[in-house]
Amino acid sequence: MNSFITIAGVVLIGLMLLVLVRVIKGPTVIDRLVAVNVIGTKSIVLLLFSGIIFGQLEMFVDIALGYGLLNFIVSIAASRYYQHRRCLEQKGQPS
Amino acid sequence: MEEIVPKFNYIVVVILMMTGLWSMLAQSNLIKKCIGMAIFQTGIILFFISIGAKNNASIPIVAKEPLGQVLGQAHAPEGSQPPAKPELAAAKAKVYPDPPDVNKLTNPLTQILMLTAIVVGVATLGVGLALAQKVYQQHNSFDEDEILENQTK
Amino acid sequence: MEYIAYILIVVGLVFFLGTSIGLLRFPDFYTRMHAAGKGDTLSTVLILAGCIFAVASQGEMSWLIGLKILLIINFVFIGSPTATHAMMDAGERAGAKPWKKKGGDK
Amino acid sequence: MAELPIWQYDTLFLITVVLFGVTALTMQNLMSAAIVFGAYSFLMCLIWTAMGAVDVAFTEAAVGAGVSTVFIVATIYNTGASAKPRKPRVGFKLFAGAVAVATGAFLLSALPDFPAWGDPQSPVNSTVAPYYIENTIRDAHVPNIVTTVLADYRGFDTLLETAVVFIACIAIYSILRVDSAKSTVDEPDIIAAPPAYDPTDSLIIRQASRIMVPFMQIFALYVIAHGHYSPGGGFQGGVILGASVILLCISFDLKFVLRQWTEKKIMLLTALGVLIYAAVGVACMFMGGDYLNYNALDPVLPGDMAYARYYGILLVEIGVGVTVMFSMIGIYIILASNGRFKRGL
Repeated sequence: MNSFITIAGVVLIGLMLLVLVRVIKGPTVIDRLVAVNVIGTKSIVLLLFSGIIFGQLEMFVDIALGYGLLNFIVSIAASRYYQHRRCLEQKGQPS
Repeated sequence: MEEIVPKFNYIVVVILMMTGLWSMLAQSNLIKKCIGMAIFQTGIILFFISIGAKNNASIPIVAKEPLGQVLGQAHAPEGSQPPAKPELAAAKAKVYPDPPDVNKLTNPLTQILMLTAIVVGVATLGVGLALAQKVYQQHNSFDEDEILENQTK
Repeated sequence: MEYIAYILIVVGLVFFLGTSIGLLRFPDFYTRMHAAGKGDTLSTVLILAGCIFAVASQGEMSWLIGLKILLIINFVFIGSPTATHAMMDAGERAGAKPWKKKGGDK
Repeated sequence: MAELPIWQYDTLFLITVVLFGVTALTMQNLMSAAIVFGAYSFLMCLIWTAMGAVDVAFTEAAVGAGVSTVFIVATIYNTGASAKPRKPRVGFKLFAGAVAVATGAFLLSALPDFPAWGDPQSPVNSTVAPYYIENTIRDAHVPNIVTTVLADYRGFDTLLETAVVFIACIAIYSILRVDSAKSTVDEPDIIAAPPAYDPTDSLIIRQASRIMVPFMQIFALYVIAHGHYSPGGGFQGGVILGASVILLCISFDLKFVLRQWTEKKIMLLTALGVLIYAAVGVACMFMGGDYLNYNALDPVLPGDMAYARYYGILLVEIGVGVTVMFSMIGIYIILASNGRFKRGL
């Protein structure tokens, strides 16, 4: 079981690296925000995986729960910013 | 390679600190200086945490049941419990029979130093951002060069 | 029990593969949002459910751990679509342009 | 358990983290930099977990996911995201790079003297730490060693760290607070312009945060109280409590929160937390012990001598939680409202 979880975790990190490409490349800020939100959600899963590997899941599940509760604050704050300001791309400036 | 692989963490620490230092020196934008400061700080935290990590060790929380891998074989000297209220002490001694094996738990000391450092770090980040906002109110710019020009004008 | 965990985690990983490919390959913000919003939530929920079965199969299942993972699933299910909605709204208000096929009619 | 496959995880994470850090600094747009910095914090949390530092990971999860990125976004909200492209100072940047590389080379030259990664016999791990690991259970009946070291063995340290958070809060107030009735400085036009968006029309976000916030607060209280047995404690619980109120500020309106939490209340409660901590120490002195030696509280607390320390740690953690919670709220509100306590992000 543990080896399977380890392999799954490494695959997950590899897929997160694919998402990271979008974070680096993303033409607008909102694209980056979407990709970062995906990475944040997957971090919850990785926390649980490392809990299973350590064999003490009851300690790690608290962290994952806190993370799941707090994860979306950044997304909401950043989107509030764009709802208020309405300026995705400044003139003459790459984002 | 034999030198690099067991000390990979220190190399990453140095790279992170170099990145943060470069950002604080070279970036002219005040907010980016703040972000660079935070990155420098995580480099230092990484140094402390990785120096306290142990191979094949568990997290620094003593398991309640005497798990074979967490609790060591060494026995404590009997009667070391304070004998103030005997029934409570006896109940506790049943749950935690032995002190844990030192090599099986990660070093807690570096962790608590860094735990407080993170919260203090976020407070100091707030101070830096407040200073940046004040500068923006006065000069209407975040850029170091523009601020200098404004002052010399 | 163990095989259910394997299946759920593998299916979740496949969905996440779809999410990351969608994020990489789709042409504009709205379609990427589509891939990320659905695939991300579904794959997270599937993998977390797999984790419940994995813990149960290891024989150290206490009901509290299962309950907490269920709570995490609940909050991911509330929070992630809300964040998706907020980001979509923000992108629309901030003026992200939808992609049009080259040479297609306006 | 014996063969922890942590090496692969750690190496992958560390490389990814360096990538993220460099990416965050190369972004032109400030919002992009802030968002990538948020992702950087997420990954840092995973690294601490993989190294077995669960309490640090919890703090980083609460701080990184909850507040630090939101602080940067609030600042950018009041100032504008455009880092104006100026004449690139290539010469100076190269010089700064050379300085940074030279510093790094000096640090790396000490590499052979460091103990290997994960060596259980290294000087850090073999001097004072074994005492804590072996004696925590006997001294305080607290399984989480980090909590005991934090609030009991090194209680002075934590008292002063809490005071530092409090002082940082005061510093921010004295830097940025403006009484808008008496102020002669006009607000910059980017703030004075009315927001182009009415927050009352986002029903989905408001309902979702209406569901989430009570759970967050109950969970934070659980984290503070259960910190003796699992990762958690005053710092983490306080940050989560603060983040819940920050979520209310974001999803409803700043005015909605300011109706309940006025500036005076927030400031008084921030001071109250430090006061609780210090008062526990003074109470120990009155009971005839040393400052912050909870053994002296034995006659008034239930249980035996070790339980006095157990409950002393709990009291102190509550003080830490109150200070951290209200300083986070205060810092957020003053950053988001540009020092005017009226409206903001």
